[in-house]
Amino acid sequence: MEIDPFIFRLSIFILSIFIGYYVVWSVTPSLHTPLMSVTNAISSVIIVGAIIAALAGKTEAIFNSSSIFGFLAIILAAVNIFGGFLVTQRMLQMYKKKKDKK
Amino acid sequence: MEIDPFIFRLSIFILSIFIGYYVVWSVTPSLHTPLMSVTNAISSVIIVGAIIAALAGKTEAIFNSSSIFGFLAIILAAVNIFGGFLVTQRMLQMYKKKKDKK
Amino acid sequence: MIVGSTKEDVSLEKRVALTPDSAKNIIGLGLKICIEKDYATHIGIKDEEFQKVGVDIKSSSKEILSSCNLLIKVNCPLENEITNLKDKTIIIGMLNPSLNKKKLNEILKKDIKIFSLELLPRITRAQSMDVLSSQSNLAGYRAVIDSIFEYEKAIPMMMTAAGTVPAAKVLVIGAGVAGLQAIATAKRLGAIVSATDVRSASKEQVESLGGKFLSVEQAEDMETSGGYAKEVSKDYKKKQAELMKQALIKNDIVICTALIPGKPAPRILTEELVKLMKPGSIIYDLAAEQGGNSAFSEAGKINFVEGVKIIGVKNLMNRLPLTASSLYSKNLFSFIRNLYSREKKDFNLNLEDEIINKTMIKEN
Amino acid sequence: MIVGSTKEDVSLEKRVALTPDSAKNIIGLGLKICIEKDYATHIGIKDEEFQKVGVDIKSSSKEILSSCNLLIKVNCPLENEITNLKDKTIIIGMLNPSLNKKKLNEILKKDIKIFSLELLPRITRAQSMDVLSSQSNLAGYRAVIDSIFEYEKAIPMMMTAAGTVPAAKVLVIGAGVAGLQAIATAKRLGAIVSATDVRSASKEQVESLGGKFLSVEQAEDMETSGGYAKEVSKDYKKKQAELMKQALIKNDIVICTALIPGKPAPRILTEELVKLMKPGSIIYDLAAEQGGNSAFSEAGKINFVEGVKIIGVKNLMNRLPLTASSLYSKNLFSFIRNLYSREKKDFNLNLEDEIINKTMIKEN
Amino acid sequence: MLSANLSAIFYLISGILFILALRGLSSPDTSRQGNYFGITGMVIAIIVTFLSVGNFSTSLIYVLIFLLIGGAIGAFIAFKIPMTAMPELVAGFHSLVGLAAVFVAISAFLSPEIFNLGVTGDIKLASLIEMSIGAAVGAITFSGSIIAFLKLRGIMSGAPITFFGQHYLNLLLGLGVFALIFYLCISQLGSIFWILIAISFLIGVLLIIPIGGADMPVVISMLNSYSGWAAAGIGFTLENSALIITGALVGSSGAILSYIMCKAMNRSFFSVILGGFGADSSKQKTEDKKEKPVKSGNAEDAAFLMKNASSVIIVPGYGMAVAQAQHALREMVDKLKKNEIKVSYAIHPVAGRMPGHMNVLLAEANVPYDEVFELEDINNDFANADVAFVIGANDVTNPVAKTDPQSPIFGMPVLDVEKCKSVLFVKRSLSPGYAGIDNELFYKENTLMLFADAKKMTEDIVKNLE
Amino acid sequence: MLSANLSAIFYLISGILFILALRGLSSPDTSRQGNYFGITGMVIAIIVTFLSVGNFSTSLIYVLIFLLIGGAIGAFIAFKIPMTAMPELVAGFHSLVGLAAVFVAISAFLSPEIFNLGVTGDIKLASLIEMSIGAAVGAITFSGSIIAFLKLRGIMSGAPITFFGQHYLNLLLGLGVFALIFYLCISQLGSIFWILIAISFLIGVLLIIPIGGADMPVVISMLNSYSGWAAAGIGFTLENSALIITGALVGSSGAILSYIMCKAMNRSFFSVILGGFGADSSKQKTEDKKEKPVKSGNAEDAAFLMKNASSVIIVPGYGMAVAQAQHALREMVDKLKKNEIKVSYAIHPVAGRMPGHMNVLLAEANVPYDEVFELEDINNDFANADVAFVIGANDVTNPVAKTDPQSPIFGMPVLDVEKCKSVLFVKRSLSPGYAGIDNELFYKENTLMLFADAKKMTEDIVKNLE
Ligand SMILES: NC(=O)c1ccc[n+]([C@@H]2O[C@H](COP(=O)([O-])OP(=O)(O)OC[C@H]3O[C@@H](n4cnc5c(N)ncnc54)[C@H](OP(=O)(O)O)[C@@H]3O)[C@@H](O)[C@H]2O)c1
Ligand SMILES: NC(=O)c1ccc[n+]([C@@H]2O[C@H](COP(=O)([O-])OP(=O)(O)OC[C@H]3O[C@@H](n4cnc5c(N)ncnc54)[C@H](OP(=O)(O)O)[C@@H]3O)[C@@H](O)[C@H]2O)c1
Ligand SMILES: NC(=O)c1ccc[n+]([C@@H]2O[C@H](COP(=O)([O-])OP(=O)(O)OC[C@H]3O[C@@H](n4cnc5c(N)ncnc54)[C@H](O)[C@@H]3O)[C@@H](O)[C@H]2O)c1
Ligand SMILES: NC(=O)c1ccc[n+]([C@@H]2O[C@H](COP(=O)([O-])OP(=O)(O)OC[C@H]3O[C@@H](n4cnc5c(N)ncnc54)[C@H](O)[C@@H]3O)[C@@H](O)[C@H]2O)c1
Repeated sequence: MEIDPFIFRLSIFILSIFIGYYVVWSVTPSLHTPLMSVTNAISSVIIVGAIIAALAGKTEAIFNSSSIFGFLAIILAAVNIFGGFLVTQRMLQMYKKKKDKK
Repeated sequence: MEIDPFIFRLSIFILSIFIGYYVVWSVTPSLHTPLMSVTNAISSVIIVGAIIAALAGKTEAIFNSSSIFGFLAIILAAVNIFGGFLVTQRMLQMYKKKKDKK
Repeated sequence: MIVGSTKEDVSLEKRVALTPDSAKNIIGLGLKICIEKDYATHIGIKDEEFQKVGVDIKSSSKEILSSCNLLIKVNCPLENEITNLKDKTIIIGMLNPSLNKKKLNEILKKDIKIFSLELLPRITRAQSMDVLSSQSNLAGYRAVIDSIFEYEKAIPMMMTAAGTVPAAKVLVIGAGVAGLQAIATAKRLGAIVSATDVRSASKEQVESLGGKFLSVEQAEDMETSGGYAKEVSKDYKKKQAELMKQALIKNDIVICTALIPGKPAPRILTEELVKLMKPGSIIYDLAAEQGGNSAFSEAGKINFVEGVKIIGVKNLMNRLPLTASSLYSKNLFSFIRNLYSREKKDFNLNLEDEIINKTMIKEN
Repeated sequence: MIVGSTKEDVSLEKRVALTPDSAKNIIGLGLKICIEKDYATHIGIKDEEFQKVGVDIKSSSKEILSSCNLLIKVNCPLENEITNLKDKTIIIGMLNPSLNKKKLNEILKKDIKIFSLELLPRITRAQSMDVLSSQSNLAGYRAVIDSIFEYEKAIPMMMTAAGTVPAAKVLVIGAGVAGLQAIATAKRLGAIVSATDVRSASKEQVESLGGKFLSVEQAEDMETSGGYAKEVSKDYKKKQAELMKQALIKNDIVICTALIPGKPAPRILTEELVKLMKPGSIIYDLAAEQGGNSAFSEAGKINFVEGVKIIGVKNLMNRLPLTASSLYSKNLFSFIRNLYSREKKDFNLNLEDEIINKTMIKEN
Repeated sequence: MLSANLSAIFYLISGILFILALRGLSSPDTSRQGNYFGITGMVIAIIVTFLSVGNFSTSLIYVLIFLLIGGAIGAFIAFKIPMTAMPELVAGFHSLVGLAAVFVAISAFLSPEIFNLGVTGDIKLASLIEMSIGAAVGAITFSGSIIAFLKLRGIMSGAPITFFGQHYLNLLLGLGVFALIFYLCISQLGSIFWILIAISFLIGVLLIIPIGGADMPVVISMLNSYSGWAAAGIGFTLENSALIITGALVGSSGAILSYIMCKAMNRSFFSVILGGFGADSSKQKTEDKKEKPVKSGNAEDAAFLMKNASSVIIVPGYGMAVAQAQHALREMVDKLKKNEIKVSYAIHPVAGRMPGHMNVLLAEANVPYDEVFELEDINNDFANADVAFVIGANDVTNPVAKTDPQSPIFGMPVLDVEKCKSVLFVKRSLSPGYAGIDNELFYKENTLMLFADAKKMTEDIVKNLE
Repeated sequence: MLSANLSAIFYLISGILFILALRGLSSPDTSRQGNYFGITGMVIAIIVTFLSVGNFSTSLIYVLIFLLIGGAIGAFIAFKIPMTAMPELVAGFHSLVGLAAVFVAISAFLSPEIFNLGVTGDIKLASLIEMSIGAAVGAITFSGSIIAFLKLRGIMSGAPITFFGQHYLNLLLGLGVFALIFYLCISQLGSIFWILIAISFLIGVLLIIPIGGADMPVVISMLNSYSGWAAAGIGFTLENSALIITGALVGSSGAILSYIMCKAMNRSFFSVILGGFGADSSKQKTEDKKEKPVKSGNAEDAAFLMKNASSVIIVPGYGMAVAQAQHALREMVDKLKKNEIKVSYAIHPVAGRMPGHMNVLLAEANVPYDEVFELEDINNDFANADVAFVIGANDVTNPVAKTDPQSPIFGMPVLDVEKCKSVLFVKRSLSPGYAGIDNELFYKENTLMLFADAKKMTEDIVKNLE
């Protein structure tokens, strides 16, 4: 009587949706832009899939048809990861400076 | 490479904790008492365990040592379910009446 | 039982002891009322208005004095009235016992009971009869209106195309009932108001009206248990003078209301202090009749000293006779209600009652 | 270039054309000033204060008139001054050209330029010279202070132990500069204020001060392009009278400020209307000098009609001479600054300039 | 019989319905809907359990009978209990959940086979740990709730009970629980399981007795949280996601709620939760209170009460003047009027410290005159009003003036605020006013004290009126 | 190589760190901490992936190289981009995520073996559905973000592009996507997969082109949400809980955020999301604007600006009087002063409609006289102030009085508000004041218009100043 893991994943998925819902409501509107940029950065966790795609092939042919897509995806996601987090950092830094000035 | 279902359960557990956290912060303080009574009512899902305990035994001996505990638990939980939800309803009704009067 | 009231000397006193409103109330207690003809016409209340609520109009004061059981007045009865008073009458008014000692003693020789409402104890139950409060309150209001009328500049700040008119600065000395109302009124008009008092409780009260409190440093609290002020020490006086010096240079209008019951008013503004003020400034001394808080102040006169106008007030209530009468008259009604027993249909001079006991004037 | 100013007839006019402050400003423009001895001592400004900022004190008016290039006054120069005026002088003041036609024509016979500041166009640039605004504003304020002084009751609502004093109701007729300030001042003191005007823009303005606007129904807007009011139609007058009837019964104090430039003041309160008011009420007519908005109003007099006090105002600014002078004097300074050219070190009568052109009085 | 997958999905659905139930509580408008969600979730969970066990034998009938017995009792209690007994009711109910958890754990321990947890004497390690945690927490919840119930009910004194070494004892017992679980895992001995439960009962008692009556609401919420954790523990044992989700939800929400309440009451969360530490301060508190209990609320409560009123009467006094709260008050009234609530001001003739004191301030704040009434004109309206908002007034509302001839204010007419359905008193403390006498209204059933500076409180209420 | 269980736990941890990252944003104080949580979560996810794949061959080096290349580009962009280009940057980044999702899906489709999804031509049904949804949503995200980027960047006109039958076309294409997925599941044909992706690209374009520039922030947030759903889809395919958690998190938070933003802008959520429906209203909007662009903000923006200022100058005018906003203004200033912000009032000599108009009202609201300055005394302070809060004033700030001799107000001294770092204008519209002339300040770079009734707006700001 084992339960299909899919159902567990579905539970996780649905619960996460709730969390997403609540998290945003509690963000102050003035931080909506940084919020957008952080969620953007986070969504590049897709890189996990990209790495698997790129690496999981046979060792001999590094660049086979499917791993090439993996590698491309890695670049794209990496741009987003670095860019996203850094830009967020810059934005938040700005908020901080203003605060400190006083 | 199957993942142990326990880990899924753990994930579900942790995500639910987050939801619990957020849910409460968004409740208006004036509804804290009904909130308490609703969570109390909800926590009697323990009845699920009680029913399993009571029913899952062999058919011959309805009241064996373990199912007796199950039956007792059913009563306790049932008091709580009915009492909890009804009392909440009564409380909330009170809030409503005031509204309608205008 | 008949309540009567005769006209005051209108040249000195414009208030009346009875208004149609409270006449109605008194009649409601089961009493009869008669008053003199043209009782309040000088302030625009016609005799018909009294008649409408059931008051008897008599053509002469004699008629009234000879028939009434209770005589209500604003001030002490006039000489000729006293002679006409019959025995067993009760008199209620603001009789100023310290000033009218002789007159009152004369009346007491007959079998007459006199109640003077200034003597009311300041207990909660007596608040509705408290003539000092009701009249001081109006005095505080009127003091500001009068001094602003005399002041040759505008009070509120106005930033206009032709330049800025700065707000006038008003200092109120003594923050009792009159002082507080003066603060409120001046504040309303846009003045910058500060005030000082010897009672430390008054700081919060002044601030509750948006005024600034000037406190004499390290001062003890000068409040008596009755809520009135005590006379202050020499040391205190010196410190207060120092404080006043600072304040007078800055302020445009000073309203003096400081009193100590049973004593002459404290002299707070000395001659030198007055001279510190800017020309055009105003000192309005509500305490003038009790000796004045300020040098150069004389009751009923306006004196000029180096450009400062010192206004000594006399009979201020004649400036607000209508409102003052209406409040006074309500005070009287409350007092009568307490005095009169509906069951006995008679006045009940219960000397156990603090209110009745303390207001009654005993011969001395 | 010398600016001179002589004393006014102090019995009629307490304001002065020059205060030490604006004297300083004028001197700052590069002009010299001389004034008569004791120029403003009647309102508490000593000659020394003028001297401190660099003003020359001359002992007689003659000396000044014979030396100055520009004469600044409050009112029209006195007869004897006119004879002493020298040619090429410029005169600035509030000269009331319609009233003083003869006098002014006489002056114009000499080679003298006269500027009367009442004639200023109401353009933005002229706001700082606008004497009508600056003086009406004070008039509105003072109108309230005076009428409250005359009123025999208290204005603000007071709920006290001796009963409630209801708030007085004040009606302001005409919501121009004076009317608006009157509304503001009465409101401050706690009165219940309503106002009416023929210009529909004034509704919002009245409400912006917390007053209630009484509008004549279905009325067209009576505003001229210059922002002043037009004369109204018969029909309008009837409707307005109906509105006033309702209002006068309720109100305790009426302050009249309605004017139409170049015409007699509109008669808004007819005799019947006035008689509707409660005894003890006050009508304060700021328009009295222009004919009055109210029946029975005479400039400089207080008339009693069935218990209603109708106060006709005259020379109201004598009640606030200090503030009025200071604003007037700043207006004058602004006008002079516009007239005087620092480069040419002379007055520059540039008739292209609307301000200079419109205020100059031409012979007629 | 339902497949494991299908029943898992249904359990998930019921878990989600519980989440929605709590979410519904976020506003009064959706709150009843939330309750229905909760009920639906529970019904689904129960039915799915029936179906998945699939044992439609006579025992099912017994189950139904027991269910109905319990239900009837619960419904009876729910209808009979007065609303004021809410807190103790909730505490009592908690104890049931705790005990039920203990029973289920025992049952699982006794017959692990039926739950697929191995066989007696060789229960799966993970399950054993889970069930002992469930049992221990359940036991603590049970005994703790019982104590809380007794204290609230007044059967046991509300005063904190402390004794020397209490904290050490608790610590020791806590460690003991862990040791027992560890030993249980090794030995699988039944006796140890029983000892574990017994000790947990004891801990529950010890945890709650040192907590004073004032902190009880926090305790109840905390016990709520415990019952959630117990359910979650059992959920892991039974591999039931409905139990896990709900348990975690209830567990964390209860904990957060107690935290929020502590913050609102300005109490340290930890000292309350760890019991004994709260002792000193609560002792002091009870002394302050002159023994008489007052109900004190915050701006949110006040806003809620007024928002749901149809008429409110404002009674200003000297405190409003001191705090200069007139502008904030006006704003509050504006907000109320926008909600179509009728608002009037009742001015006592001697409110404040000078005749007409209140009028000056209200006029300054531009309060229209026709909303301001004197005592005689409004005193009869209190009986029909829902809320009297007494802001900085005290003596002028004191009913002792009507009842006690010995009182210095006897004979003064007073505003009959107590006739309103609810009375809100905004003042900073329980100290008396000008007359220096205590006001018995503070202790009345329908009074809610709002202790704060009048301006601050009014502003806070304005915020909560959005 | 990491065990599946261990890596699942680590993925869970990184998912939780992402939750904490978003949670950090709830207040400025914790926001940077939140960002660090996000970074940590990402690092964990990447490392765990490396370890769990366990393929430490040369390809690992390539992966690292590509990672660094991408990282370098990202970092470069992040440092170079001006802060004002934030919205288009985010849009651009979204397109990358979308494309990456498409690529991963393609890769999985091409070599299902390496992901344990079956073999080419016989991919597990569930996985196939999941990956096609992931690919389709990813493609929509990509092309949609590109359009949004182009519009924001100004490369493409911001005006909405609409054509007849747009909605029907969209509907048709949407249905087509479902049909294709269905057919794909039956046939497992590669070509269909490619067609699916192509059509999805097209849908992305069609969805965004009819949306006007004003609604772009909402669109960006919505695309954010799409990229989350795409990631979740891939997560299901890869059976990776980090992806599922994060995807769902981002998906729902993005959707809610766009909903919140719509509400704040008073736009219908659905008309914005469904593209074309928004067309009419945005067209109308651009016409209103008289061609000159104004920046208009809301109470939150104003509150934020002022809260972070060190000095604020208030410039009241006739509009404050009309709105009777003086009390609310006073309250706002009180709040600011509590934050240790220096506040003064600048009164123009002819502000209002009567001499001293502003003074009357400020005195009524009890503004201390020493905070009120006349023009000459304060005009030099504007240059050093951070914010000028112009409330219902207009002519008295109009710089045309200094510059244009033709203007009717030429020569009047005016308040130099434009010298402040930021200028907030509270008025109801762009209409002129008494003098009837336009005010060029409205269109200045450092001006933010707050269109509302002055009292309403000030009250809202007060709320946001908490
Ligand atoms: N009207 C007059 O002419 C006059 C003149 C003299 C005396 N009195 C007397 O004054 C009294 C007036 O009654 P009342 O009800 O207006 O006042 P009260 O009885 O003196 O009560 C005022 C209450 O306000 C509270 N308070 C003070 N400051 C506060 C603040 N900042 N925020 C919130 N609350 C504050 C105080 O309680 P906390 O300290 O707990 O906050 C106090 O209990 C009567 O006894 C009357 O006889 C009146
Ligand atoms: N002080 C005097 O003695 C006097 C006398 C007569 C004339 N004036 C003239 O009046 C002008 C005064 O300048 P000012 O800057 O104070 O006023 P203003 O230039 O007339 O501007 C007032 C602005 O307030 C806005 N407004 C009106 N009601 C509002 C509300 N309820 N909420 C928000 N905003 C509102 C209006 O814009 P929206 O319609 O877009 O909201 C208007 O643009 C000067 O031109 C001066 O010459 C002055
Ligand atoms: N119990 C009641 O109901 C009730 C009713 C009315 C007034 N009162 C209280 O009675 C008290 C006195 O009121 P009052 O107006 O009749 O007083 P008052 O007229 O006797 O004196 C006026 C004020 O002058 C002050 N004063 C005296 N000497 C002074 C000095 N040297 N310098 C400065 N100030 C000086 C007094 O403190 C007092 O505040 C107040 O506290 C008032 O609140 C109580
Ligand atoms: N441009 C500027 O800078 C500037 C400066 C000052 C005043 N003004 C404007 O000029 C206008 C007139 O101001 P004023 O005070 O000098 O006017 P005023 O003194 O000529 O008249 C006073 C008021 O009486 C009103 N009035 C006339 N006939 C009336 C009637 N029959 N019934 C009721 N009301 C009647 C007028 O409308 C006016 O409001 C106002 O709109 C004012 O705002 C403009």
